[in-house]
Amino acid sequence: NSQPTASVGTTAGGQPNTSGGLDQPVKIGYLPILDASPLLIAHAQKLYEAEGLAAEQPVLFRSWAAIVEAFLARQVNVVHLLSPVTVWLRYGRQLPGKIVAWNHTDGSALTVQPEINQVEDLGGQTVAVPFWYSIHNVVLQQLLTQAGLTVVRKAENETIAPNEVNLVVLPPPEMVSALANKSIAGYIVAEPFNAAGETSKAGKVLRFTGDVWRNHACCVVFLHEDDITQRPQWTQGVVNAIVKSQHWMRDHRSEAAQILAKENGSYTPHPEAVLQKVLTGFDSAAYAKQGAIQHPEWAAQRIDFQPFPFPSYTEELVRLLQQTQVEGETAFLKQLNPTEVARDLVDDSFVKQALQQVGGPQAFGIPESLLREETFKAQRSLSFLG
Amino acid sequence: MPDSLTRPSQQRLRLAIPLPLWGVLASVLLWWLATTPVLHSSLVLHDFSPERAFAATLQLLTSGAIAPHIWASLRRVFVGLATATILGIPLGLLVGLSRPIEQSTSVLFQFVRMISPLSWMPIAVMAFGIGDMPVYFLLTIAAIWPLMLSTAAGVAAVDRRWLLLSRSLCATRGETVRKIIVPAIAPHILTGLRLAIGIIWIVLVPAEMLGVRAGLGYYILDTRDRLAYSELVAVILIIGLIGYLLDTGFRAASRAWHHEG
Amino acid sequence: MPDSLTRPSQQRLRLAIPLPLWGVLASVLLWWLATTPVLHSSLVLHDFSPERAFAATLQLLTSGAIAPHIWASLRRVFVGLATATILGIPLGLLVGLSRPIEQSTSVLFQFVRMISPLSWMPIAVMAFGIGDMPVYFLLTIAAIWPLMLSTAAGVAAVDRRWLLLSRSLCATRGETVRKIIVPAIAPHILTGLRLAIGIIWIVLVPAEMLGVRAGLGYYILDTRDRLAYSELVAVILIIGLIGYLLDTGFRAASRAWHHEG
Amino acid sequence: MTTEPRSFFSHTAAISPLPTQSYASEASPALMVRGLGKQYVTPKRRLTVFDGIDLDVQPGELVCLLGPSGCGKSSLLLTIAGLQSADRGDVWVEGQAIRSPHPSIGLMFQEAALLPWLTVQQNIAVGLQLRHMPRLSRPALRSRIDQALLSVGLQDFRYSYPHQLSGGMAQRVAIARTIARQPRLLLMDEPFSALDAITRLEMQQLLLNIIAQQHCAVLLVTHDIDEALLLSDRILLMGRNPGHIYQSWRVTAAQPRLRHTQDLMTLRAEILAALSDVMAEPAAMTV
Amino acid sequence: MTTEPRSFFSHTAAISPLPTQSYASEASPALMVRGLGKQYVTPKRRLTVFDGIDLDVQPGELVCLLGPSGCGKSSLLLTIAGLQSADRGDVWVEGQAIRSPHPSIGLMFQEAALLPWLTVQQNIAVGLQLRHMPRLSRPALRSRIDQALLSVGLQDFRYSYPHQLSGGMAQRVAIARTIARQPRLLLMDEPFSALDAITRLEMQQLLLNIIAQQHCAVLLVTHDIDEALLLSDRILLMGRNPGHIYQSWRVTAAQPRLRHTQDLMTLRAEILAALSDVMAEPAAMTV
Ligand SMILES: Nc1ncnc2c1ncn2[C@@H]1O[C@H](COP(=O)(O)OP(=O)(O)OP(=O)(O)O)[C@@H](O)[C@H]1O
Ligand SMILES: Nc1ncnc2c1ncn2[C@@H]1O[C@H](COP(=O)(O)OP(=O)(O)OP(=O)(O)O)[C@@H](O)[C@H]1O
Ligand SMILES: [Mg+2]
Ligand SMILES: [Mg+2]
Repeated sequence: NSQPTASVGTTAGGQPNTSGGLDQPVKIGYLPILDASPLLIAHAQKLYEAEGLAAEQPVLFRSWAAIVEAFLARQVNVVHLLSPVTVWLRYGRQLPGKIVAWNHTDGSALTVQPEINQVEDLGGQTVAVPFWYSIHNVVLQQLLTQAGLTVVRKAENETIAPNEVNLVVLPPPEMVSALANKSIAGYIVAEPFNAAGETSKAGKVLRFTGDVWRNHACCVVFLHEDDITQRPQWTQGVVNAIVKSQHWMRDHRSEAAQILAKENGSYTPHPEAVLQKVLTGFDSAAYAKQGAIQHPEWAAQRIDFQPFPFPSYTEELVRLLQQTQVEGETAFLKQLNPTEVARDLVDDSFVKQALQQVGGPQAFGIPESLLREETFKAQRSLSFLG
Repeated sequence: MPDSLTRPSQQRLRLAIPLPLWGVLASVLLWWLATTPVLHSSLVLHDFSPERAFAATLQLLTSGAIAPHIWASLRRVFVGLATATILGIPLGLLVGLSRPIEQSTSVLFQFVRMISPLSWMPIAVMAFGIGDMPVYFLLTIAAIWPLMLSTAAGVAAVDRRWLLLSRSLCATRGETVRKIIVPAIAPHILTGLRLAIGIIWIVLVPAEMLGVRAGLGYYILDTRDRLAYSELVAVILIIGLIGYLLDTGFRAASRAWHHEG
Repeated sequence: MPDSLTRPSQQRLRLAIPLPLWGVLASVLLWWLATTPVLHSSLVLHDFSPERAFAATLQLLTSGAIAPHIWASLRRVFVGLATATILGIPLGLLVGLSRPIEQSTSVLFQFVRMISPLSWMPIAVMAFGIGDMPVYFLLTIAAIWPLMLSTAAGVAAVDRRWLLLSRSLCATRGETVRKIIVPAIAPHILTGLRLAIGIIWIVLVPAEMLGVRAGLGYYILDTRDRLAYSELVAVILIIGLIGYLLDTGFRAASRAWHHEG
Repeated sequence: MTTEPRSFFSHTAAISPLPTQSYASEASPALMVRGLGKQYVTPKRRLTVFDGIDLDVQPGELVCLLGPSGCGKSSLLLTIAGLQSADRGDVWVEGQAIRSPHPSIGLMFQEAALLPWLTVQQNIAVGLQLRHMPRLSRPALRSRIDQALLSVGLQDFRYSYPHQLSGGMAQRVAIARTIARQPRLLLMDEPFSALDAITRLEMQQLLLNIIAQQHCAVLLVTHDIDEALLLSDRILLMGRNPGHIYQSWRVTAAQPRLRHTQDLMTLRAEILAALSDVMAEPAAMTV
Repeated sequence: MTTEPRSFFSHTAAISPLPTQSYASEASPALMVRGLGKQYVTPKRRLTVFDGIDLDVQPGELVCLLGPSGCGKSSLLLTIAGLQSADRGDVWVEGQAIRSPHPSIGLMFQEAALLPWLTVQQNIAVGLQLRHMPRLSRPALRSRIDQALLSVGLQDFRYSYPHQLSGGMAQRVAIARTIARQPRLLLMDEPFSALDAITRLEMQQLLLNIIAQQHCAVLLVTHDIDEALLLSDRILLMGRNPGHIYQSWRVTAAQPRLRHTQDLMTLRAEILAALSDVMAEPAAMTV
C-alpha cells in the first residue's frame, strides 16, 4: 500500500487540504534502538488513531542512511533522526524538513575496556563512533579535547601518538565484538549496546552522555516541511500522539519495556530483560561509585522522555558541531548562525500546543518559560577528585 | 591418487560412518574447540559455541518462531532466482552467441555487475519503495551475473563439431539453441544456478535491511542488533541447511545430465 | 542469427562508432532520461543524474581525493582474490578429482558458502579485530566459492579421453593435474576468477564497514551516510571502471587459451 | 569369380576445367561445382587448401573422391555443404546456387559427431524433427528410426549412449542419422573407415540400394581404392598443394562388382600409380 | 609379382586355451594374457564384452587382431593396457603381472586423442617429459620430436594445432607421439584407418622398421584383412557375444609381402570366410 514515489515536491495531487491533510497515513520509520520508543509506543497505544489519523505498521530500518533514504523517497513520513543529521540535511543538503519535537533525552554512554578508568587513558587508542553526524561523536570529541587529547582519523598502519585518539565508524552491533577482541579501547553509542557491553563483561561504562551534557536530546522527530505547512492538522495530530506517548512512558517505563520487547510484539528485536535494564534498572549510586556518573545532583535517568526542543540546545549543538571533526564536506557548518538555525530548523508551535493537552510543561518537569541554560561539563566541576 | 582417475569402476570400502558425516563431525569438533566455554573465558565467544548454537537452533525450530522467516526468505530466494534465471540465461546465450551483442553490452554489464547491492540500495528504495520489491530487485541483480557468465562461458565451450552438425542439418537458430546449445551447456547452467543461489543468500541479509518485517536475513540482522550470537549461529545453520538442500537438488538435476556416470 | 554461428570467418561491417560505445551511450541516455533535472523535479533524484555524477567523478579524480581509497581497495581486492585463488583452485581440484574428498566436504562447503559476509561480521571482528584483516577474511571467504565450484565443474567436464591418454602415458597424479587437467579447465578457472572478482566488489562494501579508514566500499558507505548521492554514483562509476579493466584483463588471458579462434 | 570383357572403364583426361559434361544431360546435375577455391588464414600462415575445383554429380550417380592425406578432401566436402564459405567459385545443388546448408544435402562428417547426451535413437531423431523437414507422426517417426537402425544393424543399441558404443558402431549411427533424412545429395567423408570387411560390405550394399531406390546422388570421400572401385560410377583423384582434381576415371563395370575384382585390378594399379605421382608432386604454394 | 611356395602359413586350431605356447620359448613373452574377462555394467544392462581371452606376443613379433565391429577389440586393448580393470584373468608384460598402465607399453587409441591446446610438437613432447621417462636434454628432446615428425611426414606442421589438421594428419601425430616414446610393447587400435593407400604403406613400412630396429612387440587391431596379411606374424580373429579368440593363423611369408599378394589370396579368402562365420554366430549371452 505504500506508493513508490520519488518526489519531495508538494502534496500528492496538489489539492489544498481542507481536512488539514488528515487523509495521509502516518508512516513511521525507525531503528531498533530505544530512541524510537515514543513513536512506537504511540502506535502501540493507538494514539495516532485517537487523533483521527490512520497509522501504518512502523517500518524497521537498519542504518541511519537507510532511514534517511526512505524518508527522502517518501516511503515514510515520520522519523526519528540524530539531531546533528537534521542540521546536515537541512543546511548541508538543502533538503526541506523540520524538527517538530524531541524524541528522548540522554540514553547514550561511553563504554570502554575494563582497565580504562578515565578519559585520559584513551590516549594512543582507537574509539568507535556510530556515525559522524551523531551527538555521540560531538560529545566524545568534546570529552577528549577537554581531557587534553587530540582527535585524529588515521589509517590503520599509521601510528597513534600517546596524546591522540583515533576515531573509527563502526556499526553498533560490531562495537561489542570489537571491544571483546580488544581491537578498540571503547565506543560511544546509544542503548542498549552499552548495557550489552556490560552484560558480556567486555567492558564497562566510563561516562553517560547525560552526565556530560545535562538532559541533552539525542534523537528528534523529523517531518517533511511540506507536511508541516500543508497538513498542519495532520502534523498536530502526530505531535500530540508523540507527546502523549512520552508522557505515558514517564510513568510506565516497565510497561513500555514490555511493549517494545521482542517477546511481546514485533517492534524491536531486544529481549525484555535488556530493555528493562535500560528503562528501569538504573542504579545511579553504583555508577557514581565507578565514576560513570559524576553529577549525581542532576538526577539523570539512563534514558528519559521530554518533547520540547529548547532553542538553547540547538544553538549549542551548532556551536559544538562547528568544533567537531566529521568526514566529508563541512564548509556549510562554518556559515551557520546558531540562533538562526534554532529558529529555522525547529518548529516548536505544535509541541507547545500538544503540551497544553497533557497539562503543560510541568507534566515533564520543564520550566514554564520553556527556556533553559545548557550545562556541558566534561569533568567533575568540584574538587571531588581529591 | 584422486580416486576417479585410478579406479573408475571399483567400489570403495564403506566406512561405518558415511564420509559426509566425518567431514561435518570434524568441523564441529574444531568449532567446539575454538569456542567452548570449557576452554575459553570470553563470554561473547561462548555464544558462538556449538552447544549453545544447537540449543538455540532446536529452540527456534521447535517453537516455530523461525517458520514465518523461513517462508518469507524462501519466497524471496525463489522469486529472485527465477527472475535472474529468466533474464540471465537468455542474456548469456545472446552474449555467447553474438559478437555484436557481446561487444555492445559487455562494457555495460561489466560495469553493472561490480556494483554492490549495498550501493544499489538508495536507488532500489527510490525506484521500488520498501518491502518485497526492492529485495527482489537486489537479489535478481546479484544473481543474474553468475547465470549469465556461466551460460556465456558454456556457449563458448560448446564443441564446434556439434554446431557444424546442427548447421549441416539446416536447423534454424532457435532449433540450434534449443536442441544443441542448451543441452550442451546444461552443466554450465547448473553451475551458474549453484553459484547464483550462493550469491542470493549472501545478498539476502543486506537486502532484508530494506524495511521488511520477516525473513532469515532480517532475523540475522535482528540477532546482531541484540548481540544474540547463539541465535545468529542458529539462523546461519538453518540457512546453511536450506542452502544445502537446494544445492543437493541442483546437483541431483546435474547428475541426470551426466550419463557418463 | 547469432553471428558466430552463421558466418564464422566473415568480417563485420564496422560502424563509425564502435559497438561497445553504442551500448554505453544508449544506457547513459536512458539513465539521463530517468534522472535529469531537466525533466524531473525531485531534488534527490537529480543527484543521481549523469551530469552530476560525471561532474563528481571528474572532481574526485582530478582532486586526487579518491586515490588513497582506490589503492586501499585494490590492495584488499588483490589480497582477497589471491588468497581465494590459492585456496579455491586446489580445493576445487581435490573436490573434482576425488569422490571421498568431495563427499566428506560437500555438506560442510555447501553450508559455509550460504553464509552471508554480513553474518560473518561478528565472527570476523572477534577473530581478527578491526582493520584490514577481517576485510581480507570476508573477501576471501566470499570469493573462494565461485573459484572452487568452477574448478570442480571444469574437472567434471574434462574429456575422459584426455584422462585415459594421461594414464596410458603413465603420468603421475601431479603430472596429470599439471599437464592435462589444469590446462583443460583454464577457461573454467577464468570464469571462476571473473565471477570471484564480481563477488569481491559486492562484498567489499559491507566488509569495509569494519573500521577501516579508506577504501571505495568505505567511501560508498560514507557517501550514503552523508547523502552525497552524486558522489555515490561517481564511486560506483569508478568501481565499475576498475572492475571492467580487471575483467578485460581476465578475458584477454582467457582468449590466449582459445586458440580455436 | 567370373571374368568379363576389359572395356568396363573409360579414361577421361586429367585436370579438365569441366571434367565430365554430357553423359546424363537432360536434368540439371544434382551437384555442380565450378572454380571452387578456399584459403585457411591462421595467425601464423595462409594456406590455400584447394583451388579451381570443378565437378558434377548426376542424380543416381556415385562419385568417389580419393587423395593423399591432408590434400583437402574434407575441406572440399564442408565447403560444398555450405558449412564454410568458399573464397571463390560456385556450388549449385539441383540447379540452385547455394552458399549455406541446404536441406536436401545429407552430410556425413569424418568423425561420427554424435551428441553425447542423447541415446542412439534420439541422435537419429534429432535430424528428423527439424522445422524444414516434413512433419512426421509419432509412429511414422518411430518406423523411420527403426528402419535406419535395422539397416545399420544396431537395433539392439537404440537406448545406448554414444560413449557406450565402439568406433564402428558410432560410425554406423552417423550413417543411420544421415540416411534417415532421405537426402537428395549425399556427401560422405570416409563413412566406412572404422568397419570390418563384412560390415563394410553390408554398408556399401546398403548405400547402393538407397541410390537405386531414391535415385539420389552421392559424393563419397574414401582412402580405400578398392572401395572406390567397388562402388563408384566415377573416381576423382585429388592432388595437393593446393588441392585440385588431378585425374578422373569412369567405372562402367556392372554391379555387383565383387564378381569382377580381377578385371578391376588394372584400373586399381593405374590409380595407385597416379596416387604415387600425385604424392611426388612438388609441395608448397603456401602463399 | 613373383610367386613363392605355398607353405608360407601354418594353421593352428581355433579357440585353443593356450593358443601358441612354444615357438620362441627362451625369453618370457613381451605380452601374455590369460583368461581375461570384462563386463560393462550400465544401469540398463550388463554386457560381457569379452571373456576367456588367452594370447601371447613375443618380442619382435607383430600380431594382428581382426573382428567384427563391436566385438570388443578396443575394450580388450584398453584392458591389456591397464586402463580399465579386468573382471577376471591376468596380464603379464615382460614377465611382470600388471593391473595398471606400464611405462614400457605404448598405446594408440582408436581416436587420435590429441590435446587441443597444444601444438603438434607439444603433443608429442608431452609423452616424453614425464617423470618415469629418462630425462632428455633440450637438443635430445628436440631431435626425438623431429625424427618422429619426419617419419610421419608432418615436419611442416609442427606448430599447427589439432583442429587445423586433417583426419589422417591427426592420426599420424598420434602415431608419432606413440613411437617417440620407444615402447617395448605397442598396442595400436586401427592406427592407419584414416590414411590413403600410399601414406598407409609408408606408415606400415615405418612400423616394420621400428620392430626390426628395436625388437619390440606389437598387437595391432585392424579391420583391414589386407593390412593384417601384409604386416602380421600372426592373425587372431575375434568372435563376439562375448568377445573371444575364434581362430588364429600364422603368416610366414617373408617381407616385403607386397611381392607375395597373389600367394596370400588363399589365406585372405579363408579369413574372410571365417569372419562371415563369426558374424553368423548366435548373438546374446548378454547376462
Ligand atoms: N563404456 C562402455 N560402457 C558400456 N558398453 C560399452 C562401453 N564401451 C564399449 N561398450 C560396448 O562393448 C562392445 C565392444 O566395444 P569395443 O569398442 O571394444 O568394440 P570394437 O571391437 O573395438 O569395435 P570397433 O571395431 O567397431 O571399434 C560394444 O558392444 C560396445 O557397445
Ligand atoms: N580449420 C583449419 N585451419 C587451418 N588449416 C586447416 C583447417 N582445417 C584443415 N586445415 C588444413 O587443410 C589441409 C586439408 O585438410 P583436410 O581435412 O581437408 O584434408 P583431407 O583431404 O580430408 O585429409 P584426410 O584424408 O587426412 O582426412 C590440411 O593441410 C590441414 O592442415
Ligand atoms: Mg579428411
Ligand atoms: Mg574399436
